[in-house]
Amino acid sequence: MLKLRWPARPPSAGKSHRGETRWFTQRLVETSPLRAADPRTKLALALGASLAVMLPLPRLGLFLAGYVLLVAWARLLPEVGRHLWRARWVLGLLFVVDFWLVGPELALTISLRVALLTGVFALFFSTTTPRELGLALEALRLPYRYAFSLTLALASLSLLEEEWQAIREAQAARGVQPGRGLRELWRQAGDLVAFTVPAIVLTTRRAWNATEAAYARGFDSPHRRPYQSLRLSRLDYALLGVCGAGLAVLFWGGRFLP
Amino acid sequence: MTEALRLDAVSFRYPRDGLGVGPVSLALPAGEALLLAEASGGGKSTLARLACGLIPHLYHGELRGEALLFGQPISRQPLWAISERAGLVFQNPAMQMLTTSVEDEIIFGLENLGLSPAEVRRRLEAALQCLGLEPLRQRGPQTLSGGEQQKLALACALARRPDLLVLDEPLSMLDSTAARDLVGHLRELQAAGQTLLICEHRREFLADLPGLRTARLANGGAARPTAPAPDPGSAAGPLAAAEAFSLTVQSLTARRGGRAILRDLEFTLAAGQLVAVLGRNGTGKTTLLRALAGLQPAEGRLAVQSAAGETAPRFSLVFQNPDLQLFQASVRAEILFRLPQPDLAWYEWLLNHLGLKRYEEAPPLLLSEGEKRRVALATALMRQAPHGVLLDEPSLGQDAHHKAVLLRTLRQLTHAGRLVIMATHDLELAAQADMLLVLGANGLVAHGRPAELMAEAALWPRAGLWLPDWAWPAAETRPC
Amino acid sequence: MTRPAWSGYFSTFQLILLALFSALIVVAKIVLRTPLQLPGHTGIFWMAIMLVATRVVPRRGAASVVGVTSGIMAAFLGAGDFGALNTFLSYTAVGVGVDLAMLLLPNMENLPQAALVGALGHTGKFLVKWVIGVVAQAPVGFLALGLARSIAGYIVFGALGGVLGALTLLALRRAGYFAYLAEKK
Amino acid sequence: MSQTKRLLIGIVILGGLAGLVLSVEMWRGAALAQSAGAEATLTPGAVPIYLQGQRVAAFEPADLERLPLANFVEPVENKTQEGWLLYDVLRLYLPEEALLADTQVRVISTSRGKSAELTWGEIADLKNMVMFDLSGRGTLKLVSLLDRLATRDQWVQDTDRIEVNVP
Repeated sequence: MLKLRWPARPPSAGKSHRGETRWFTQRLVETSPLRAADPRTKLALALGASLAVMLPLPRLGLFLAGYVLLVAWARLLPEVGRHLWRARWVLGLLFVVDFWLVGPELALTISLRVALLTGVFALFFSTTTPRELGLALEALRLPYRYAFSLTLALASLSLLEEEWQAIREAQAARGVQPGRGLRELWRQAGDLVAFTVPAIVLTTRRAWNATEAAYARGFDSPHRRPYQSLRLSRLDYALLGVCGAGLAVLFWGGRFLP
Repeated sequence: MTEALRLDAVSFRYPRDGLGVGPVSLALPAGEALLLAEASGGGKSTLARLACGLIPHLYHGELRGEALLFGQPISRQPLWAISERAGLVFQNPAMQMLTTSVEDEIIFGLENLGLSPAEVRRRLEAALQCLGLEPLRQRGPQTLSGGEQQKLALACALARRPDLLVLDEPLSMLDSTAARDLVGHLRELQAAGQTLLICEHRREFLADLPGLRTARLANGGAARPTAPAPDPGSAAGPLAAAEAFSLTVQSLTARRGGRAILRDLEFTLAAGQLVAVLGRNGTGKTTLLRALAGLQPAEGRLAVQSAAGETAPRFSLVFQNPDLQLFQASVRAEILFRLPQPDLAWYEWLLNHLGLKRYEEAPPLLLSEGEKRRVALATALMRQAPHGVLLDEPSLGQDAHHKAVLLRTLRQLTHAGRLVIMATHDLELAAQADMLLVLGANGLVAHGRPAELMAEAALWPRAGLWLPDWAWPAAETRPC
Repeated sequence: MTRPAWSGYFSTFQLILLALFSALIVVAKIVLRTPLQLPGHTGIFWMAIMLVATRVVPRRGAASVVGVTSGIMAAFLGAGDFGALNTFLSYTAVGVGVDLAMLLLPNMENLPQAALVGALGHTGKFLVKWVIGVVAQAPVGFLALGLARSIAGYIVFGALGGVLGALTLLALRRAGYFAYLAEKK
Repeated sequence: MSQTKRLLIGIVILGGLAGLVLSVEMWRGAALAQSAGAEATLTPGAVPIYLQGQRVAAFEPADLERLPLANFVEPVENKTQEGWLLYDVLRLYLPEEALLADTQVRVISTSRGKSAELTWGEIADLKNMVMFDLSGRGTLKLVSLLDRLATRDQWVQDTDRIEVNVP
């Protein structure tokens, strides 16, 4: 059961140049007009959109039509499409099971709801940089030290990934090869420890080096003044207004809607 | 004259093992440059941290004596206030990066000074221009080369305009060209009156910093004893001689992420040789070692020929970072890990020869960087791979004494008929090899004996490597 | 600028450490894809790292910080097959679950306790996935392998992760890691 | 607390959580299967009638032919509404003992999110003219002369469910 295989690299892995990790599916879409929007606005849009799962089918359909228009305007159709593509088997299975057990209406409703939940945050994450995420968290009253540690962790991902791979190779060079089946369970546990211990040690070292480097550059100074601060623009107000009004009409529009 | 830094009988002891630095007394007048030099595992890094207030503000331990930064006691000022007067550049450039772009990296330190956005912008542009980082401003720091990262670290410190700039082994991970480049910037700073405190093993590179004073910490500085000189009687170790063989590499091409790192490499090496692989950062030195160790998928032919026929090469690989491997409770357990029938005579020889005997029962994680490197070397050598050993930057952070120990250990292997291949940017170490492989951006630039390759003056610019005079002990063979 | 009183609950080093442990969880989750497609199999490393984090930063709430941080990061990077909200909530649930379980079972270097905390924390993740399914009216029970087997998978792999976490902590203690940590403020 | 006790409590909590999920899911599965089975027997356009939460019958369009027609002129737009009295419909399917004066009858349109609450007393009072009108689309709409159902807005178009609760 505990049979692990250690691929040299995950299937979709690749490096454009040294250290830049691309094995995550999320990409920054620089051409999107949403890049200019405040991250808080985008977060609100995504959260609002995920509330729409509660709408009955005809209204959900209307909402999705509006949502697709927004995504198309934001030039994010390929991004959202990629997320849906990854969930295609589950969506398909849900549809078939619901269709078979209940009927087409429920099958369609459920599939649309899950599809919406799957794709909705791509709006935010594919148009926001880690620094902007940090600024948004700060603007949402998260203390700077927390926001900083989060952006630092995002900046460290490629380094940690390289270290994982290197630990795998370094331990394999000493004969540590998990995956021999159940017979040597205890030895396998030891093998796994040979991965986790260096990973913890290296991560701790990285954390300490970063702490030192941050303090050496004046971290925790009471005089800190952010270089950039977030401010809502006309685009943000327009987006919030249009999307808020749309959702309000869909939820409380009563008899004027199907 | 104002004193930037004054230490009066200062000592610091870490709580863990009572090791640390001092007592040390020194005075660094403002506008001067001082080089701190002593054995590895001593107290250079501790002193660098002390000068910038990281000790005692971030470390537990016992501080004695008086340390003054521009006349103010370091222990009584808040750390952020100290950091406004003293900037620090660390040894490992990748580990001091905190953000996701070059610009953000510099801006981070400027924000903490409470400057207006306009002033931040001004200083950012000045720092980028001063260190030639403008074309890289949007790049992720982790995607830069080691030399570029270290320049960025220097830019981050300089943009804050500290009165004292402390550099903790800034050159140790750089190739010779990048190191010379960085020293060029230091020379400009020095000429502009910047006070510098530099801790560095590779003092050769700093030779052309005019007016650089050197302070040695040898007496009382290094609290950790260095490894004893190996017993000459044991120099002929117990390793049995191997059968003669040769390693043939033909059309070797290795890719990472679709990009060819190594291209059409062709060379032949013989058993009993000590081989150094040279090249700038990013030319594929480590990739070549990984390919030889069977860890890197590669096209082409890799074969070992001996009287018994042709086989695939079987080498042990010593990784650059020892922390990747060490996880046992003692040095002994670490070295003997999963060896069903260890050669205990060889084990004892290694332990004595590498100066690890006194740490046999100590946890490897608690050793100094240099000692951990030697433990990692011992774990690889204990496996006695039939064809020899591959080493990635074995001299990193090692002083002259430990480099000599390392060389003698490697010679023991070559005498026993093994092949030893090391990737390094340490030209002094490379000069002692039997054979050099010089890698450039487009593959193998040259291979041959060090003395022969030195004679080819046009070769080194092609490899992008700067070759200083001092790198070659056999200076009489140099054509000039 | 005033700071909320709770912002000093963790030291900067502890916060950075927790954030990097979170990054390690995300990396482990993505790099160490095993061919086993059993539900919850990635929980082995996930729970191990989470449990180590609670001992390395011995303050209540450490696991929740790791959960929330890794949730934000995983969502940010597009990990998980059901979108960011699901990813964020399920990562967070693991952290909160571990913190709650540790109120009852505080000793993470004790194998049975760690196994149970791992199982409980990982079940928290399952519960979130299940609740989201119920809210969206998706018939979760019909998916893939059946509900009972899914729960069993989460519990078993969570417990294995807990055991690995405890073994890692014991190895770290023997290797002098906590002495190394103790000299840092 | 001893370690054994802590472990036991932990195991009980874990088992409880798993049990909770499994039983809720079993209940959901059963409800889904029941409704799926029930809905499956309905012919298109039929309106299910629930008595005390249980589906007891379905009002088939073909049954309308067995009922007498009724009509009235609604006062607002002065149009004639023609159809079948709810009184007749319910008497066709429900036993006498369920039809008491204060029995609550709820006529629902799930697709429009509308419903109307009536008592059997109101329905049985034939001058209230509580009746179904067959719309042009072939669905039923509830109309009446009762004050709270007097205007078009208050009618229940596209009726697809009738719930009856005896107090």
